[in-house]
Amino acid sequence: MIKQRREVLKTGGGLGVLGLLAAAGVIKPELALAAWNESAFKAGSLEKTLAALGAGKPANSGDISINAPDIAENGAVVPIGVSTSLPKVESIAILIEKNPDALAAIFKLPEGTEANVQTRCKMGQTSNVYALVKADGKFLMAMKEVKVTLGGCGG
Amino acid sequence: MKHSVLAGLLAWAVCSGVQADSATDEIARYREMIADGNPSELFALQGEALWKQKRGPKNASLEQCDLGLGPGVVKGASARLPRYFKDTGKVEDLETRLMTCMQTLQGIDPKLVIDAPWGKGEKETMQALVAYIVTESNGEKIAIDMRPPQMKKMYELGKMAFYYRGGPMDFSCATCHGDKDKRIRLQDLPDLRTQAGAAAGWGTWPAYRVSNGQFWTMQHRLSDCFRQQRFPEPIYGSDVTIALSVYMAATGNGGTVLTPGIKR
Amino acid sequence: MANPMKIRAASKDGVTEVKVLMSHEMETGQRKDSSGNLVPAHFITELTATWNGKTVLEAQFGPAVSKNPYLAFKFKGGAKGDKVVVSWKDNKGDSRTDEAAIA
Amino acid sequence: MKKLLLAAPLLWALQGVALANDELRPAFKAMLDASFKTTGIAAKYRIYQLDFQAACSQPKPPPASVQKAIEAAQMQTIRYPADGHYFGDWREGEKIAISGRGLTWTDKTPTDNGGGCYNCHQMSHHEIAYGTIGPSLLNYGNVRGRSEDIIKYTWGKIWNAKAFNACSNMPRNGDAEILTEEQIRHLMAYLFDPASPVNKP
Repeated sequence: MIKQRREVLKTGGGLGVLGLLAAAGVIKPELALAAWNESAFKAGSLEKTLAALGAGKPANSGDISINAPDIAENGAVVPIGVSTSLPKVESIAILIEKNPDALAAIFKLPEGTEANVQTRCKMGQTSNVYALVKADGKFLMAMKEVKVTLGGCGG
Repeated sequence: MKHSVLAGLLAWAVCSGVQADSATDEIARYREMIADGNPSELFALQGEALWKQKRGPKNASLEQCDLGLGPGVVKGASARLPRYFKDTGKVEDLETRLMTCMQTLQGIDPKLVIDAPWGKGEKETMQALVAYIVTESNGEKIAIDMRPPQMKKMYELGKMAFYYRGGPMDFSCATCHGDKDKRIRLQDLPDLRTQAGAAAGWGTWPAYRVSNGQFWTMQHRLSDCFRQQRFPEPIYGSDVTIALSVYMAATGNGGTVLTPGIKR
Repeated sequence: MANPMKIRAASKDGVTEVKVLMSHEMETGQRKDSSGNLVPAHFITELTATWNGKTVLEAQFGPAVSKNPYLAFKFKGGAKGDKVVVSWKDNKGDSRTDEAAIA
Repeated sequence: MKKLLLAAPLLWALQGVALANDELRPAFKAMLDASFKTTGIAAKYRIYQLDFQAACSQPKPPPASVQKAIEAAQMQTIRYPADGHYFGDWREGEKIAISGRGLTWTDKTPTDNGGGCYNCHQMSHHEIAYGTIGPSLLNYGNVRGRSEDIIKYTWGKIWNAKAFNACSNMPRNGDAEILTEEQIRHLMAYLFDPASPVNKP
């Protein structure tokens, strides 16, 4: 199923026109964000997702913090919070490297909304979690590993 | 040589000890992080609407249901259940009492609840009602009235069931819940023989389970214990489930009700 | 029809904190049911939150957001009694809007 | 003398428990009969006890003499590998140790039950999600050595733990047909193989 979709992705079929344009860098990702960003949510790997978001290879930033546990008791619900002291934050995205599709959620923050969001995500296995922040037109990133453990009894 | 082996052993013993502790601490942190924003609230919201909604052949609401503190009193009711009810002549837990009310007030056949799969049909109704009612006892003390002889008998039967070993794995409830400071995988096991342990166990169920996104009533919790114990399936609301509930709740008497809980 | 959300909004020192719980399966489309058939994907894709009509958050979710999603965020402003409205829609076109007064 | 004085009330207490239980026993049996049903492979007869299960169903373990008799009887059930091969593949053993599945009413007919070892035991240097109901088995082969005696003992313990401790919490993996001989060989390799993560950090 996933493999099949990846094949489709390679050949370029199955992507919305908007997504294609965004992936090709023809239009700004912000425009694609107006509707559900299918190309980014279905991009697969971390690298491809970053490309689909128009983020390229973002630099690491010590000003972004990821509030997540080192160990999650269950991968079905992993609390993940992202906050940053960077000025002019436009958006925050949460990416989980080892999930079939890395992108979990994107938040667009209007002026006046604090750069501090929390949600809960599914993680299939122990993985690096990335917070991608767009601030003042620039993409920056932070990373944290979250271990996922198996539960008691039959699991 | 011998010394180095011993030193090595000590080193791993210390290391693994530290590792286990930090893992336990991190799990505690995880639980703290998910405690705020318990999706049980979503079920409670539905339950409150269902409590007030006219349903069943008699087209009546449950607002006149007597959960033990008089008709319509929900606040604090589940902290005092199970209890002996004179009108039915039975010891009932929250769910069997609700079945009684659904039958008498609304005309809903208990079989519709008993036979429904978990989370479906009238069991879905039940789980929402339970979420609502147990939320209304949050912060109260567990206060089981053990004066009626029927309660004393149920307690003794529950205690016998607690220690009863059987099935292909020879397990009893006590196999996992009959010793202090044990855990299964990374989950702490409450020692249900003690007041503190029983209060911690009984007082935090029913709960939302993050592993499957379901709200589990106490009947569901007990049924799954028996499943993992490799026992046959207990019938919904059957006496063995009531007896075990009385044993646990009475042992935990005086502890704080923290329902609805949120669990792995 | 989708079940209601639980929204809490509280203002303190000129900042309003909003916490939202949504009732949704958030099915990934990769899980098999007991008879081995793939359960079709069903998840919230977009969410908008407004305060007195002004957008305070826009979010897009993938299926990796947990079942019965939780969301918390903060914005500057907001007085007791002001209305916070949250709307979501999912990939099947279902939607839900609920509101809460700031406490 | 002191011992006798102490023993007397203890005996009464025990009798008291036994009495209360005996009076309630018919009611208890009726309750179990009315409370359980067959679902899937978990047939209702599973609520009926074997003798040793009954003897180990009290808050306190039975007297030493009873325990000794149980252990002797259970020892007779242990089947050692006919071909003398005690070890399989530790990689397979790890999978069995991790899996806690099998024999519940939601499981199908068993051929690949889990051993559920991690529910109760620490084993590998790398798995942090282990239970503590049983003792840690970390470094098992290194610590216990690999003599014939310890190999046979370990096989027997996995096959039927009740042969060594009448009221042990550990299931009778071989005797109750939870695991196959082949699976037990894999678990043995997991415990003893120097390359297994149980022994190799």
